[in-house]
Amino acid sequence: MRYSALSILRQALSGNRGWKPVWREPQPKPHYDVIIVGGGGHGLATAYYLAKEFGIKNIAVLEKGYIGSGNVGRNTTIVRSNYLLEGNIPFYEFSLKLWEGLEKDLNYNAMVSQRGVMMLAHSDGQRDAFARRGNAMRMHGVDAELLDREDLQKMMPYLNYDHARFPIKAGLLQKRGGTARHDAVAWGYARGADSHGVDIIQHCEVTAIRRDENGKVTGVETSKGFIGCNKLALATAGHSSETARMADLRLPIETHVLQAFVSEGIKPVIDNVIVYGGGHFYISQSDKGGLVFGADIDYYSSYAQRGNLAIVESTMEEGVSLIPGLSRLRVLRSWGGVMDMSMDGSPIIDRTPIDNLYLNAGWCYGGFKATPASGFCFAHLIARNEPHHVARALRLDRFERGYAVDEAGKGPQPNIH
Amino acid sequence: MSISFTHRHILEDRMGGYEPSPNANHLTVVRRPVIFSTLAHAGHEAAVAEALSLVEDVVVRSVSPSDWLVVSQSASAATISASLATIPGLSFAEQSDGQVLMALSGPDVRTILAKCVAVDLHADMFAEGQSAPMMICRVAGNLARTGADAFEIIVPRSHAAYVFDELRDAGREFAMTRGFGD
Amino acid sequence: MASLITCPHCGRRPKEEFSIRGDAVPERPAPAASEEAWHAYVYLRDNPRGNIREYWHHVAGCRRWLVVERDNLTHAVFAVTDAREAAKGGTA
Amino acid sequence: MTSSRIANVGLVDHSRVVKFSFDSRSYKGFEGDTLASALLANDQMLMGRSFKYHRPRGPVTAGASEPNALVTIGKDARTEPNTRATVAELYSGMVAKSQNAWPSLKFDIGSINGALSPMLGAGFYYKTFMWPAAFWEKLYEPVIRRAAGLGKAVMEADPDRYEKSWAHCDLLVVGSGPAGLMAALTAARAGLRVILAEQDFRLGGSLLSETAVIGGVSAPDFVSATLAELAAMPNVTLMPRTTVFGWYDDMVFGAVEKVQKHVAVPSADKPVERLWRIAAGRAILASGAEERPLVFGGNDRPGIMTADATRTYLNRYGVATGRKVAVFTNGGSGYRTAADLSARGVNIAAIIDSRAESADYAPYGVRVIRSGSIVDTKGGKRLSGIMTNRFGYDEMIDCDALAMSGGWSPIVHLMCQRGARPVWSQEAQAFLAPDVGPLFIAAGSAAGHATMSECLRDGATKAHAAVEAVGRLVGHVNTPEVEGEYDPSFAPLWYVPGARSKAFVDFQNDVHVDDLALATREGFGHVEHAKRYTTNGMATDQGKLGNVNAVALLAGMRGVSPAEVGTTTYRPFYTPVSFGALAGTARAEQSRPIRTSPLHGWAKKNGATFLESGFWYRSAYFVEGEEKTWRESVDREVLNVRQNAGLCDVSTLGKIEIFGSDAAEFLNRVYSNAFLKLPVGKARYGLMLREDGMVFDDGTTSRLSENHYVMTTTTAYAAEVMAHLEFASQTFWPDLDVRFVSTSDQWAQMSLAGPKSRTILQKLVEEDLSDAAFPFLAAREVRLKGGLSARLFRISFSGELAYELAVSAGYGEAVADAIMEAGREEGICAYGVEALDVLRIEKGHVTHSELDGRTTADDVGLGKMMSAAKPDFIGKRLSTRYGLTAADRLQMVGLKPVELDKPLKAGAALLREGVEPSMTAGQGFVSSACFSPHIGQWIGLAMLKSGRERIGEKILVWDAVRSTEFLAEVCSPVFVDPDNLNLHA
Ligand SMILES: Cc1cc2nc3c(=O)[nH]c(=O)nc-3n(C[C@H](O)[C@H](O)[C@H](O)COP(=O)(O)OP(=O)(O)OC[C@H]3O[C@@H](n4cnc5c(N)ncnc54)[C@H](O)[C@@H]3O)c2cc1C
Ligand SMILES: NC(=O)c1ccc[n+]([C@@H]2O[C@H](COP(=O)([O-])OP(=O)(O)OC[C@H]3O[C@@H](n4cnc5c(N)ncnc54)[C@H](O)[C@@H]3O)[C@@H](O)[C@H]2O)c1
Ligand SMILES: Cc1cc2nc3c(=O)[nH]c(=O)nc-3n(C[C@H](O)[C@H](O)[C@H](O)COP(=O)(O)O)c2cc1C
Ligand SMILES: [Zn+2]
Repeated sequence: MRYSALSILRQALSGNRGWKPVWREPQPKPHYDVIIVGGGGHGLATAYYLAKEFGIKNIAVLEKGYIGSGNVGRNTTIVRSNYLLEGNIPFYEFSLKLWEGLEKDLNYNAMVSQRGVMMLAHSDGQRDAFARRGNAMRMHGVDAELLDREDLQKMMPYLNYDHARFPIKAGLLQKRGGTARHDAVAWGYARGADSHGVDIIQHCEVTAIRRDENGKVTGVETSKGFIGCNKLALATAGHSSETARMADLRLPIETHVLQAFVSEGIKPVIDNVIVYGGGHFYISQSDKGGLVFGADIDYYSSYAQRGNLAIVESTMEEGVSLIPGLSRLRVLRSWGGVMDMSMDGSPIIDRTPIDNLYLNAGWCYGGFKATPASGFCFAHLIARNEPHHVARALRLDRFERGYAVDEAGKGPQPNIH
Repeated sequence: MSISFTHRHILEDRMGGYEPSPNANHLTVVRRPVIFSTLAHAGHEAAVAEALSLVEDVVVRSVSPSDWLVVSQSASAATISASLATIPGLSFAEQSDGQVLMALSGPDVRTILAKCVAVDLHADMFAEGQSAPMMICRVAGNLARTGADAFEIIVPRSHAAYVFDELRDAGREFAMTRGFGD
Repeated sequence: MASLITCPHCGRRPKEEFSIRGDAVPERPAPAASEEAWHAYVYLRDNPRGNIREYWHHVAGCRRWLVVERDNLTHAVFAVTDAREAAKGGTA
Repeated sequence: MTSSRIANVGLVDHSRVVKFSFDSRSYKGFEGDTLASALLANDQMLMGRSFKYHRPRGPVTAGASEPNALVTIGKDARTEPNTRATVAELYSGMVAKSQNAWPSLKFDIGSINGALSPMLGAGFYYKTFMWPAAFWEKLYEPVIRRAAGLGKAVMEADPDRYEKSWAHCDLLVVGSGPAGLMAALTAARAGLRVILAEQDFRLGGSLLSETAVIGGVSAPDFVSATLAELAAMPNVTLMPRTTVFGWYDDMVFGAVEKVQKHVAVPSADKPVERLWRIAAGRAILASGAEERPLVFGGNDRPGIMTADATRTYLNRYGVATGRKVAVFTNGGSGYRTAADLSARGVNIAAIIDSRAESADYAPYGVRVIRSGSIVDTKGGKRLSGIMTNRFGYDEMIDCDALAMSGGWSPIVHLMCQRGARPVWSQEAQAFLAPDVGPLFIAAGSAAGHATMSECLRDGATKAHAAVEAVGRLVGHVNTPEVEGEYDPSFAPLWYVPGARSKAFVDFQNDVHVDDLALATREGFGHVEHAKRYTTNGMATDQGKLGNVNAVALLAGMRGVSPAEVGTTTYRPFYTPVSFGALAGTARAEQSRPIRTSPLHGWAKKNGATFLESGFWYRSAYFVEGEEKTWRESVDREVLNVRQNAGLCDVSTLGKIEIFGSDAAEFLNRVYSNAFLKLPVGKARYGLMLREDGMVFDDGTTSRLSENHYVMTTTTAYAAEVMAHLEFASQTFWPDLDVRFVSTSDQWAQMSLAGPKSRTILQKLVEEDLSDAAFPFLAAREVRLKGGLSARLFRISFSGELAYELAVSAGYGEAVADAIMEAGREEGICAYGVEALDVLRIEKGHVTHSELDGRTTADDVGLGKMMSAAKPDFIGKRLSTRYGLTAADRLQMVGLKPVELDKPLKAGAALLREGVEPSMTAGQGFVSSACFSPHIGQWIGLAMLKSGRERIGEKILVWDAVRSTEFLAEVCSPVFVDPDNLNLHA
């Protein structure tokens, strides 16, 4: 059902009784050309692009909970392409371009808001590192501006300039960066995929991967029975190691919990996305008025979508240090998401050593912004059996070959990326 | 040319010109304690612990099963170092200037310290004479109970002013005073 | 777990006193072990949901490395062992 | 304005008047009032506007779950938006303002949204605002955003203090109603360490608003007596004004105490709020039950509130919520409220009972409409009438307030925060607390008990179990007799059919029944989808009132049971908590621990400017005379070091003492270069790798005696290196005899560099410092004149003849002074880390600007430090991977702009001359740069693809973010003294 000014008016006049389900609730068929495990942003986007751009028709997305119940539905919604390394920038920029055309493409308003992402530098070294990043971005045709303290003071007078433990020295601004309405991204892709005939099957947990005598994947066991497929694509984010293990695959991934927070709704005060470099705090204001923010992971391995008080406190400490005016506002809710922290902090979109098995994982803190490109590139890989050119660096064997894409330079310790 | 160098306590600035008469709750900064880190080598832990307990004029603060801080407010560093040198399986390094010793006492001292440490300081849980390494005002230090309402804190010198300021704030509602003591 | 960890040396302590390194199961291979073994050691993780062993360092306490055995779904802790003892094959 | 206050009723102090203002108008209340009760006493029912449709609203509750009566309290930097008037303790001088209304609370333009509501249904924004595309950013989103939020934040620094504390107990009791009091008393008498936490400023829970008689005394008197006994016990801590907001792992509870939120100007000696982490052995949740609103047309008009709230305002605050109050109920609570109102002389318009019959008694003369319902209401700023319906017949009944009761939901929030979900009970028609194990249990109404005597008994019983579980003897605790209690049981009524106007489920977010229906129709019927699509339960009250109704409504729409629908996920915070409380003392300059060097005072008096370096403050440069820019100072310092001498504070370097018979072997395994044969009295530069083959840190290690070494690390990595060594020794090689201790704080360490450094130092050191006696890389203990012992190392970061002298920290300042004094005639100067950086760049020495975690030893020209002979060292094995040895890796080179006046900046990118910037054209970047006063132009170190073979090439320095672009020549990274003649002088 297409959304247009007319359809909305017509529905309004008839008590909104004519709206139809946004996606079907089909029973699984016995066999699909492609099964995508995981009804998060990436799984749904992959299905959508596979059907729409790569002409594959017989596709199912299997989701163990409700769609959007994973990280796509619980992230801090920051969308940007301000990366440093050659392996990442083109990929994230491709993603940002897709975000820019998403509403039109999906006929669904995911409220992509290019309000600008500002990363603050608090030492000369950090400023230089941001300059390096900004130049790398510009070299790749991505917008980036390096602002000085005075510029920042004009834009964001409420930051702590005079009594900061780590004073603000500069800011790297990506104006095209911003936020998107997380849930609507999942719903929009689901609606789009459904309209192209994709079966979205909720409450269907994959419990095993069936392989033939040659090791080839032939289908999956699920809570709704066996479903066969020609190709199996895993897009299970924080659960990637669990699903890969079903095919005896070990991944360069550890699972960790990241907490996020929202404050009580207030009238707009923070216009852009702000990232604090003196620690690791980031904040933006939702269109509803809540301040949405987060900081570090809890550092221990966790599959629980909840964290502990210590990180809650350190997050608020950083918040109040950066924005003293937060002090008398209140935090409404905290939650957690289960993240697939990879060994170099960068994602993996690749075939696996197992025939017919494809992998999309390792998204760490940053996979929401990647949703469109991840879906597109994964679809490309599944359909054509070769990587999309912007995702060439994101291979699974890069560690063996010594080509880690290590944005933070922290080495193979997932919880510090 | 012979030079006599003056020794300076890191909290000198914090206390300059400030000689309060102590209230019930009081923090004493011990000006020149002697402190050594002592490390037992593998296999010598028990013997070293035993030997340390016999060193005169010192108190031993536990850090780990094989590490202790040896603290004295009466003996000289040279004397203690000489005694330590006789203990087999022990290595040691002086930390007299690397660590700052503060003593807190008074009726509200536990309430004040509860703002600084996570460890339960109820007498049944942390008895007189007990000591342990722990986070104190977000800095790794050592805490010892020296009396029913008396504790000693040891924190690294570079952090001492920060910890001191935090303690001062924590003690404010109980009018805690502070001063040097020898 | 993870609010309070009972260090075998120091007792119950808040998470803030520790730093966490990650999976404690992989063992450092012999210098001459195969490329695969080294790659697996440095990069590959079982990462199961459920019972795991993890390295925690009691930074603000005894400064010992500990092996924490716990459930990463419920956050229940089963055992905390000194890593040195664990490495030497002992148990605590 | 008339008053609704009833003389001499309630627990407010009628003799102590408290003056306050609301929307600039002055009012009077009493001590013991909340803002809401005081406003109601002044007949001010209208307190806020809803989020979406800006509908006029009054309070629906008298407590923590209030969705409507949100106001802004305080002024200037103490402004607090979204404060619940129903829990805000009234104080003299309180300034409160309404919010989300313009131009005024009474007349609010935003209410026009109500008329547009058919277009603004659930999820409307996803379907619209897309045409034309460019309008979204410029028009639609700004408009949506402007409408967002409720109160306004002032965004000023907070003038008040906050702090945090730990508390420990055997038993934490959350809530001080009948169940909590009895639980605390039972456990306390048995000797347990008990904490009783209560969010209200007054302990007693629902007993404070009850008229029943307990043990022969009034409920409030029973409370006082019990509290007196508890307060006298040393093992009991009573914590009023303390909300337990979260249950975390290992029985740690987060709580926030409002220490000084009930005063206009807080005392600076105390915090305004205190965060508690309560480590409890066990806990009892005695948080009571929440009365549910009824979902009927027009159920949101000001004057409509729960029966429980009506009773609380009446009995606890002595305030009648109306002059003629109607009651709409599905159970005993409505009757009880009617009885209490009637007893205080308040007129009852009617009791509308949804049930056909019940055993409840209405007050004498009050009309009861059985099988009745309300289908609409009227009134603008306040309710003026209700449209009742019975068997299809309408009747308009005039009233100015309505007390509604839709049954009760146990407050199980805290028990559901760690994954367990509440369990639907068909019998209780409510979600009950899940079983989360024996350490945390519910008691009283939270456990599903309805009557007061059951709650009293249950509190005692549950505590009894806790006492036994910890192996203590239980003393005898009598459960007192209750007279005049009532039976609050009810018959379920989730939706009142026939609504003629919107029937609200979530008041604050204006979610009404049609929204849930639309969500269900569109496929968003899963409770979590419905929440996200309609925003039901996402407001500041987190659906405390509405969520259960929403679940039942969804169940009805989907044709399943509420059990099947289930609840949404419960999360901290039980009620919102200020950032301030959670941050505690960590704010502004104190936000992270501060470290100061033993030479801080020395640096200060020599004119240092400091900069943050991790937790440290380090001296950056020293201003002398007329110097106006930092460059002037740094240039002078650099030249002076190369010509004469300079003294720099390097105390912040990590210093690790290493002991043991296997120390040499150990060092040999953690460093990439050889360490086995380092002689006593010598220092060596070493490189540490990570296991993946990348450089981790560098520094020097000196052998002081056979089994004693001292290692220095970089300032930034001091802690990481120590942890790394401990890890390696404890887990990789537990059999090596090696021990470490950090002595970073023990030593004041200074670098004395420059051609005259030896002359200067010799004036202070007893030992012979001639090159022969104390050669390059000598490292020994020495004696200063006067007897002070020190450690002296002949090592150099600047490339000059240089020493590092370490003395006991307390003497640092005096020794530095003495060196400055001794060096005066040699022209010594103090120099800071800026000059140090220039000196090292001129010499091509690396720091973490080059060692950024992605570089190999070979990349930075230190390939020779990778011992080929050693069978093993950390990082050896993976350092030979293809990608780490590929010929096109970035390698460190020097750079000099072709034109002398071009300033080179770190972070600039490198491109081949004449090549368009593009995704693949990048050649590297400038890692470090400075103005070299020695060379007379800007120079830099750069990481360049295959750099070492490109010496002499001209390369484009492309610094787009700083808008510069110029050519530079690739050169050797060593700009000064390439043959190290100075070093060995
Ligand atoms: C708190 C938080 C904040 C974040 N902030 C940002 C941010 O600001 N910007 C940004 O770019 N990124 C952010 N991220 C990261 C981002 O959310 C994730 O990287 C991204 O959403 C992951 O991809 P996804 O949407 O496909 O994952 P998910 O939504 O997690 O999808 C995976 C799905 O797989 C399903 N699944 C798992 N196992 C099975 C199985 N066996 N059978 C069937 N289904 C299964 C899961 O139920 C889940 O729905 C954040 C993450 C968190 C947790
Ligand atoms: N459940 C029912 O059906 C029902 C109906 C009507 C009346 N009642 C009556 O209500 C009473 C219930 O007694 P009770 O002792 O169980 O509860 P209560 O309502 O008397 O007391 C609960 C207390 O817990 C406090 N509280 C809740 N959450 C808190 C938190 N997170 N932190 C700090 N404090 C918190 C509340 O402020 C309140 O004071 C009985 O008298 C009962 O008869 C029950
Ligand atoms: C960007 C964003 C904004 C949110 N805003 C709100 C909000 O205003 N109110 C609210 O109750 N929850 C809000 N949440 C949190 C959700 O209610 C929910 O906690 C989160 O999506 C995780 O789901 P879960 O708690 O069901 O596990 C928000 C979440 C996100 C990601
Ligand atoms: Zn310990």
